[in-house]
Amino acid sequence: MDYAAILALQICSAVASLVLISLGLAVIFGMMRVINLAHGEFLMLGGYAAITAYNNGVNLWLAMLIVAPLTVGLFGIVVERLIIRHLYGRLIDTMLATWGLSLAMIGFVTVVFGNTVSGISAPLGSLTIGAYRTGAYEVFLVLVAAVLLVAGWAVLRFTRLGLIARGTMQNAAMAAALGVSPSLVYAVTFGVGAALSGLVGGLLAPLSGVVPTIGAAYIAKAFITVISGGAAILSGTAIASGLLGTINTAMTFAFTPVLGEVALLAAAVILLRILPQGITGRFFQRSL
Amino acid sequence: MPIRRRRLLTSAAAGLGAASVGPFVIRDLRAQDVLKIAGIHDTSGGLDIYGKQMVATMDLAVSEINAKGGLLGKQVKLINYDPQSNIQFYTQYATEAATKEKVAVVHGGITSASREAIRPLLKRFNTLYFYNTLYEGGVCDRNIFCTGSTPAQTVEKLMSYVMKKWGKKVYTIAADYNYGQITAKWIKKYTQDNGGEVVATDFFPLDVTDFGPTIKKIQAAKPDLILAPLVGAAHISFYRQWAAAGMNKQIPLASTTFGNEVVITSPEEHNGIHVVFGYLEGINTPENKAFVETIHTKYNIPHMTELAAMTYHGVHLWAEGVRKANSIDRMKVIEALESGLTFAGPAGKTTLDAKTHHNILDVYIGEAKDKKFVVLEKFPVQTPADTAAVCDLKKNPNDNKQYVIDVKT
Amino acid sequence: MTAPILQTRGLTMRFGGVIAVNGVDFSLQEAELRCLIGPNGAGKSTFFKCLTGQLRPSHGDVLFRGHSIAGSQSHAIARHGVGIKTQVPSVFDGLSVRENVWLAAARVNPGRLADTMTDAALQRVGIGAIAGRMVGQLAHGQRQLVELAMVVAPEPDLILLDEPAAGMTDDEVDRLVDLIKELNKRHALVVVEHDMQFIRRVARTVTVFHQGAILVEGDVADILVDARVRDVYLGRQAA
Amino acid sequence: MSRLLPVLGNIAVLVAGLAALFGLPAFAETYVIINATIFASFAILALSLALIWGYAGILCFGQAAFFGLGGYTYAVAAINFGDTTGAAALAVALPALFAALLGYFMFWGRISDVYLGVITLTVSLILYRFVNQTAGEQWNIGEAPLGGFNGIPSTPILNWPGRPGEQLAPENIFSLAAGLLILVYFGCKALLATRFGRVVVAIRENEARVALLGYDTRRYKLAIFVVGGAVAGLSGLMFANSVFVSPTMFSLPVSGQIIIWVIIGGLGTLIGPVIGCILMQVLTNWLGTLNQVPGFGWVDPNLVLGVILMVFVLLVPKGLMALAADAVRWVVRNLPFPRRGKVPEGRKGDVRSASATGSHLESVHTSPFRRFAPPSPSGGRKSSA
Repeated sequence: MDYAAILALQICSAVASLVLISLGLAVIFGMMRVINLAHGEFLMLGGYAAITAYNNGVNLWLAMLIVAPLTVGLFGIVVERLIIRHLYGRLIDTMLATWGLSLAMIGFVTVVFGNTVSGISAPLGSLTIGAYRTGAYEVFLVLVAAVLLVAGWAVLRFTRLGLIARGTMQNAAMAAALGVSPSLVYAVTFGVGAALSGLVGGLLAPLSGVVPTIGAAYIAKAFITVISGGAAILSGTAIASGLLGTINTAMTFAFTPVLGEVALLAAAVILLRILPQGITGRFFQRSL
Repeated sequence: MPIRRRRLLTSAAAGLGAASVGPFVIRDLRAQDVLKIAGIHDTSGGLDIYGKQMVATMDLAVSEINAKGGLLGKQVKLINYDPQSNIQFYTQYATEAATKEKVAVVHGGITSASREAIRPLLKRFNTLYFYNTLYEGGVCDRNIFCTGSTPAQTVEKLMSYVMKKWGKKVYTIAADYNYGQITAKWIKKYTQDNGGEVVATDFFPLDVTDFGPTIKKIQAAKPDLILAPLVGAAHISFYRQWAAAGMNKQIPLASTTFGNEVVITSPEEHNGIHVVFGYLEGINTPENKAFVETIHTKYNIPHMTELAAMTYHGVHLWAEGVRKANSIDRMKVIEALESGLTFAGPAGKTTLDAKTHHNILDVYIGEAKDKKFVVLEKFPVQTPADTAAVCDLKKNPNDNKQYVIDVKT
Repeated sequence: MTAPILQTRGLTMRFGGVIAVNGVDFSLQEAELRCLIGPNGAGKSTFFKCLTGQLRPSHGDVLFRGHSIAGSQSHAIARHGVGIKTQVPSVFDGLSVRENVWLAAARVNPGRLADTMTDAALQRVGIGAIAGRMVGQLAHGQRQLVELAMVVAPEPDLILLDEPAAGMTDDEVDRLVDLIKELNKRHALVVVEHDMQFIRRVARTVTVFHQGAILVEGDVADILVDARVRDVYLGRQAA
Repeated sequence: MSRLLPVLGNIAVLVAGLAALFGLPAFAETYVIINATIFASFAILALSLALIWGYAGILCFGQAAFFGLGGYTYAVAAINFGDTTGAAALAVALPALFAALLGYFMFWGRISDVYLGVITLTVSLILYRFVNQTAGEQWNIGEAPLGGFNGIPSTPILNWPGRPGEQLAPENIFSLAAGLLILVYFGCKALLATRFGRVVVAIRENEARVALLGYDTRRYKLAIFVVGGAVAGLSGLMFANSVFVSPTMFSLPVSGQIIIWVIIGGLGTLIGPVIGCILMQVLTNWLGTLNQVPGFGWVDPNLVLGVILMVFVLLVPKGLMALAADAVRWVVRNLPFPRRGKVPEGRKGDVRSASATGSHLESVHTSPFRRFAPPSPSGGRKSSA
């Protein structure tokens, strides 16, 4: 019984982790049809921002929840102005340019911080479930993923900002019709996507630590999850994460971590073959 | 200046790939008066955390040698190459060092893969090679000297120490590559030798960062202790997640690889982890204290591992060989090094073993405490028994391969 | 009466809740020339796409010489001898005019014969003078002619032309009318067009589409004075 | 003149190639030859992507899969067979077969654009993950251990056909690699000049139209994809002979670096990616020795590569070849002496897109004028009406 509970928790945790690492990428892809291959480095930057702030005496929660998203969000807006802006409509070119950005960020952070930075310990201590112990912080991250999804849905559904965003998702010209310049929408979107990545990067720092190359561990999974999910930002990411995360955890428990990883990748390939536009490209087309 | 211009012309004429080196390296024009040696260490890319400290200790060793008047009346000039954690560049730089710079010796290589990339090349080009990293053992080749520790030297001592202290049920989580696979076998062997049992062994590719499922599997297995030969930046997540689950207070942990991780993790995460190495910064000798002080301050390296210390020992051992041979001729130096040369330095007394070309060294069991290692016990003069079981270069001087040591369990 | 070259039975194309083509029964005789008219959004282009395999019909059947081709791949349908000029010229912008037409000719004719066919098609459409130009740099009307030459080159049995006259100069339209008449001697044609002048010059029988279904079908003279047609199409356009 | 240009270009490439082929082994030092061998094997890899991306419009994000497969097939087969000739043939055949399976899976599923990129990327990651965890003994194939992360350091060097044990010297390996590079280059040129090649280019331009003309585009895409896979396998074989095989051959950075070469050299050309590849190799090689120059120790290779990639995508999207062509044209136009007959104004554009590399089929098809086009899910470098 305890084991079943811990297994369920582990699946939730795996799904939440996919949701978290994909969300920033999904926002940018869903709204702008831009694949940001520097996404992993945005997460990395969030981690560095949180740790640097913390090491300089900022409260840990403040560092993770405020400093990290703010830093990366602003950085995202700068990137949008300097690079992305010139490449709209050229999906492959944006991928290449942001990939160049990702290399440059790795190099730059290595030069500034070196490859060694002291991490932060995970706060909140541990939880006991029957005979098992697990990090309370892990549970906290599951909650954060859920809150982000619900909040995202509420914003898109009920606010004027959400209306503009939904309009842009359907048709870029719609934003103009609503009296907002598409260029502003894109800048804000990219900023929000980047800020989300920064937030997640900050939140993950206590668990995975930060090194300049940590982004590589995230980008492929995030990329695959977002594309498998399809164009709908929230439901696409949630469904794809749910599916892939469950497969990964089940295979990891049953066999080995490698097999779990391979099963995740293979599932994504088969999924894309069956649904070439991603899950929400076929089903739930009207969802958010 | 004329020399340099001619160089430029020849390389331009060579066409393809000519610009790859050449004019940008500032060369000492009195080429006849220096004795060139090369270091190939990754100072960028994923392994730079190790490469940088190895470059620092190598530089220190060379400058010490030069301060005492150099070798054979010449100053030693160190040429550093950065293969950027990319095997392909090892091949290119090793060839360049051997055939273009005609160096007397190459020190370098961090992973076993990088060593095996350049070992055959350097043998073909008759250039002596020192590999200063702890590794899985088994290399048998008269052209190479391996100064790092191997599992038989370290795991035996560690297992008997920690099993006496903590219990008989062992759970192993190892990096999924040669070193991890072989070390896991040694762990199993010595666990059984000490009357215990390995309840499970899990292997993790070097880029795994999520250890959640494993931590739960470990709890289900209820071992007395964990042995963790994990490697690299991604695997550090294990120690964080282990501590976050509060497990570090429940089940004790020992490792053969937890080195620089002590700087990156926090004391709450790493206090109490037991390690075993051929060198620890906490070694309490005057030589070591001075050595640590210099590296920390002059080279700005926050923490050194066995790799850095053995690189320092390796360069000095080679220098001893050159002094004894009174030549940089490769065979003469090899014969001198085979005569049981020793170097006493920060890691204690190290002696090159003629049969295996591996290092006979002192082994230290330590405990991580507040970003440092405290030495718990020292085991002097450990011989490379694993490699010795498969390799005898006295008998078979033409041997040239890495044996996979068959560990009987 | 001989068997029709093209026949559809209850052809229906549904996009989500929108029905673009609704139960169309259409029939075309060998060597017939048919004009298709109807207001924007009447489903003409969707109808063409269903015929050529660019869309898989939701219901119904398409018969080419009695042989069902509904749901076949585009290339398979083309191999039966169906050529189409699409509404927006679908050409190879990065290639020269000659290469564009050659690719069409080379599908059915090997080697030198393809070159001869290419020259013939270029002459026939009257674009021999610009054979070396890159298609991406041509005016809209010229691009239409390039695509027309591509359709003509392999000599298909059934030719579908979707708004062929759009963007053409008067001279070009004159040549197009002649070409269509000449083609009709040997091929069956279906022409979609908005330009009523043009329809009057080429059409005999006209089919009117409205809201995805056939509204009325008949002789051009009758259709153009039909009150219903005026209401849905001409009337609306006038308004 | 316009007919003469491509011929002159081909002759120039051939002369440069042959000069390297025969000149280097005779005059250069060993390290130059070894480097050049690696460059040549990578240049073959660059050609494989130049062909399928630049001409067929198939953006494969996992070209490294075929590269690695070629290398591993060769190493495993050579260790088991003793003689390397059959192993070399397998090293080309197996990646081609794998490309055929993968291509069938993708093209018959009508997968294109970014989705195709994700699938190829994922497949290469699966192979990478798999090979990376083969350190255990259960993964020995016959005599050959797959070796996991460490790869197969004892990869045998090619021997003379039929004479096992008589290994080729480094100079021979270089000659072979350079010879194959020249062969593959002109092979690709010839292939593109055939009907098959023209149809493939037409598919890049407008796949729907090609289908409406009656060509089964899936077969053509599959065929060119298989050719690309075989060429990448060949490159893996030569790389295995100049370094050795390890899982990094399958890795994302390798796939990515091929894309960088093609972008920098020029998409839609063959010579561009070869030059881009060699330039980037020389550059990264040089960066590794930089730390010896005082004051340059802080230069991080990643930083430099990243900035270069961004600059090219933003400012030189057509690549170096087009840039060079523009430069040459500028010089010609501004020559002080009068020319016979001026280029008529109306034909200028014609010259622009056609002469980047000298042939119509080689025209570069990226448009720098689409900067503010609205986002579209397909987008990319393919034109859409």
